[in-house]
Amino acid sequence: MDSFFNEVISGALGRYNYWVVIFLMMSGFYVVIGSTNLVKKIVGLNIFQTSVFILYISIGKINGGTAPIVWANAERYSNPLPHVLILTAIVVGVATTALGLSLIMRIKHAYNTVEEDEILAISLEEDEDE
Amino acid sequence: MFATATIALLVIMCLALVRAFRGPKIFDRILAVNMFGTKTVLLIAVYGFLTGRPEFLDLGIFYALINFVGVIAALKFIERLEFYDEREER
Amino acid sequence: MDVVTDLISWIFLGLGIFLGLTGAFGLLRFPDFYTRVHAASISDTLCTACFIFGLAFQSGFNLVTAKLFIILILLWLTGPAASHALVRAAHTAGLKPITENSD
Amino acid sequence: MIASHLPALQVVVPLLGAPFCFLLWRSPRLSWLLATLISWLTFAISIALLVTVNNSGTIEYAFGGWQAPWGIEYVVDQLNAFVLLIVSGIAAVVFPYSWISVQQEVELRQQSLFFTSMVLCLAGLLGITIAGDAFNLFVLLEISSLSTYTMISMGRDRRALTASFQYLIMGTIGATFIIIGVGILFMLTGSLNMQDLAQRIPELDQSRALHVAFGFLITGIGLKLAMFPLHLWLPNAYAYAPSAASAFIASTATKVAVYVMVRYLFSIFGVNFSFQTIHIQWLFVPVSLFAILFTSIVALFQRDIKRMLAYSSVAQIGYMLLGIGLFNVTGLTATLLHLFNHALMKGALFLAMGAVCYRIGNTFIDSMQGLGKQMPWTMAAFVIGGLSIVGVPLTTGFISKWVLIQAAVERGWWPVIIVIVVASLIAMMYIWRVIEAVYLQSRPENAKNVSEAPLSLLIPVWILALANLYFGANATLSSELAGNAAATLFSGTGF
Amino acid sequence: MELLVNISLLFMLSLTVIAVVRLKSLFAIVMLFGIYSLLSAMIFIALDAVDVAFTEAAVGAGISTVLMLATLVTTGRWEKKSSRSSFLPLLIVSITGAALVWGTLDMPEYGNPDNPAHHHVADRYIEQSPEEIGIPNMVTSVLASYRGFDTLGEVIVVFTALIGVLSLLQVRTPPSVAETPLRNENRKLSRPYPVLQVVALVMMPFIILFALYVQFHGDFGPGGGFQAGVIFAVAFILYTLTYGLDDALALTPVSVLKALAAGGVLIYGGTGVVSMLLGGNFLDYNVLSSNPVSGQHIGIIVIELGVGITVASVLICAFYAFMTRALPDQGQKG
Repeated sequence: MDSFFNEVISGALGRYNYWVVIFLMMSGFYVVIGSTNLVKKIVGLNIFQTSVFILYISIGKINGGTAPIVWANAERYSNPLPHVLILTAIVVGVATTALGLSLIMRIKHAYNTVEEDEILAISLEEDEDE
Repeated sequence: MFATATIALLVIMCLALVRAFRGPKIFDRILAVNMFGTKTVLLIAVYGFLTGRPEFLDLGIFYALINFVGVIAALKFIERLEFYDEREER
Repeated sequence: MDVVTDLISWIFLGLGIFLGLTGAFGLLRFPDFYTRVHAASISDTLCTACFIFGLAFQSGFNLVTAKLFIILILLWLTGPAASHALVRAAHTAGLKPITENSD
Repeated sequence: MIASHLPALQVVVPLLGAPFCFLLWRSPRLSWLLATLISWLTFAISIALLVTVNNSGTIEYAFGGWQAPWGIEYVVDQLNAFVLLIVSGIAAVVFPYSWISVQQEVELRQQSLFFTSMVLCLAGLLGITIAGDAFNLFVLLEISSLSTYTMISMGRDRRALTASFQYLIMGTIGATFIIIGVGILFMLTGSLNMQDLAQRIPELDQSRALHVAFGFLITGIGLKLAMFPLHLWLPNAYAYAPSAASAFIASTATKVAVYVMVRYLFSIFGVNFSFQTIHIQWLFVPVSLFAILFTSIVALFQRDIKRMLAYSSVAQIGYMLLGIGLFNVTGLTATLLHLFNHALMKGALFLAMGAVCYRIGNTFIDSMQGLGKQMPWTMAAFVIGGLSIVGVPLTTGFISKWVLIQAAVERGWWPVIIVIVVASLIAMMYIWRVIEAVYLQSRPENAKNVSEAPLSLLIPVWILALANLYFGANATLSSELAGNAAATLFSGTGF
Repeated sequence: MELLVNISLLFMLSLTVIAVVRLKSLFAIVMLFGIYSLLSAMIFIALDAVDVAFTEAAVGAGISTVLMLATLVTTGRWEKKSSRSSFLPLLIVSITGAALVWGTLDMPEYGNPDNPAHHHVADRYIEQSPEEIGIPNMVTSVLASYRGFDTLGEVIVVFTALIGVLSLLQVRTPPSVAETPLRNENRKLSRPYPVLQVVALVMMPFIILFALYVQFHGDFGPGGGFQAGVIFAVAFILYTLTYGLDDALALTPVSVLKALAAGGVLIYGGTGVVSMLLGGNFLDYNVLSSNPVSGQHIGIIVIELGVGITVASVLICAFYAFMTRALPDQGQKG
């Protein structure tokens, strides 16, 4: 019984980071699909992606490691590969954000609203008018 | 020594975070964000000493810069918002 | 020698922690925006200085110290400027401070 | 010397051509000329690649000279050489077409930006197809996606903006799911190279984390390829985008996504894992059968023909997934054949609609009444494409449906065959609606009289229409390519 | 201690995200997103990813937040209450989250040095890159050389975003000299912040100096082309915010920025083409010089320069486009 609990505790300690990150990811995902305001959706998308980045960097962390820049006192370095991938992914993320936000500005200009419900209603009317 | 400073900074950040959540006015939030930013800069500095690799202070410089620009941008754009709106922010 | 610098560092960091916490509590507890700015920005400036000095005594004279002082100058330059702009913007926006008569 | 660099050039030429297109922003005509030149060049390169692969087997190209798992690698085998050919071939037809169409449908200010986006999109799609590295695939996917959002948003209708936004949100969710999946794979294996992953995954097939990674990748790719319940972004995106963009995207983007799906299922996760551990066929078969029927019926009720074609695309994607789900070599051959054939027919149909839009300004079925007499050539091409969608013999659509039915017979799944036949009847109905309006009704009195579309629109339309007929009558080339690729994938020696 | 920092940062992140879900004030949400981004950057530092922290702060707390704020000016800052039920999204999210948590049970333990992720490809990067590439920052080595093509793709993505932003939003053409009287008229109406203007002016040269330092120091410490480009852009953003768009446009005309954006991509791609012509593979820097290591050095410096140029000009240009939309009447100082 004792060993079982020990296992649970060590398992949890080895994974708490992932669990919190999953919570963050899913909250961001919820904001994307659950909210109707377009700006909030974009914020949610950013939170979602940023949390995925934390997941990647957690994968790359090594206990007792240090930043992967040569250092005389280093015992071991953390894995640099996830860092590189995430650098790229961050840039991709900001590109998407910029495009999404400029679309929102145009949508506001065209529909005079940025609420998905209202836009949907207007579009439906338009579909019927045609 | 550095550990104590780190913990204190984390506490201060938490308090600023609470203010940022509670508002009630936009300006309160910006103020809280500003304070949060400066404390993050200090945290980076202290954390560098804590782990024995303080050479990453470039990051601190950069955070201070970004924080300032963020606050200025917020203020600049607020001027344009319809914010004589007396509604309390939720 | 080490003991002396450690002690000085301790004093500075301790003072910094105290000021930081004061500012944070002020930010949290004070009744309206203007008083909060007061609490936060004034203590912030000195708090930053204390932290940086405390750390600088630990690092000795090298590139790290130089960077620390760059951070200090930057925060001293931007912090008050930001607070000033913030208060000004709030004032122009018509945010009224709490006075004795209000409420 | 150039020959050894072909895999890199395939992507690098459009990738570096795009900035030049952009630099010519003062003269849209020059950027269009450059774009066309690039598309022809990439087509030539992809033919050369296909020939090389058929003669001397898989080609590998290491970027930066770093060997495979450490550096990024491009791998060309029979499967993706075939897909490269489809993508660049369609581009080589659509790019010349785009000039006149874009003149009318896109603001002058945006025209050179449009051509730049098209080149970027082409580069991204080719890159996705050729990439041998899971993360590089994501980067190129984003290049193609971002440029697609841009192209869609240039449509004249304001609904183009919302369509583009919706696609942006769903596409980014899909891409994020893909990086979550790739991240877990990396966590389990320490590698990003596809061949390397393929070697390391079989050891892990009981790991729950691997199952989760599989789920995320399939969902993410499913979002990109408009797999049935995730297809909501597609109809609006295709309907409101400028015609040239609809034609290009409709006949290439989802095909590339299907290719990525096949690559992941067969080459990376492997046949054993995907079909015998996870049993993905039990997801694909019911979903695709439902999708085929449901979206075909929805297509029946569309007034806008571009929208109708978009729904029909979702149904056609259903056929492709069905072929995968049938889980035999013939089924996979049908999928790959349909990849090729559907690109030809949707290309022809969307291009014909672009020509109609050029003359009458929209593609509503009631404004197209009696158009058969006034635009005989355009409408004839449309009919050929339509018959191909239905699957009439002597068109390409027949070939892929025939192989698909064969595959179902091999499995003995008779209900599948019934669904295919019923869906073909429904397709006949929605195509017939158009034919009836165009040929059997007369032009309304108040409608303005139009003439045949200009030759520079007509020639590309007819190239694709004739290709439909040619590959319908003589399918040896395409079925050989598809069959070889399918057999290699099934033998487990993919790559 | 590291554990404590990590846990408290994760805790603050969770709080922030909960607040974002619940708040209706978009302005507050965007400010909180800035905090979220700073916090995650802090976590990246705690997890040894200094380069990533640099970029995340630059992008999340810097560029994204500023762009979001600019968007809010046009869209208004309240989210309307939606009548839509939140059941379905909640269901989807719960299923996805549950699947992920289930998957973590078989994941290798966090931080364990024996994890497979650290022992296949990464070993070579850590052990051999200082000799093979000759620069101490392994992240830069991998980014610019081993996976250089990814980075080219990244630059192209940024460039693609510029195409999109420019096609959607137009940058205003600055008023000509003839319109100057009107401009002076406007100037009276604005509310200038003289203090900020002075501070910004004092800071500008130092920010640009810092950008150059980050650009060329990226081989040795955190930083590199992308980060430097963002810092450069931040300098101009600060200038635009304090002095107005017209002055900024006079300083950096849009046509120049566009040309630079394309030019940066071409510098990067050109390096690849040159290495091809010299007999190597695309982006093989070894052939750029007689000595492979110095060839790598030259290659990395040149491509980082390309990255920096493109990123800086794209971000500045995109910001101008956003400003044109957000503050259409505000060309004047202030």
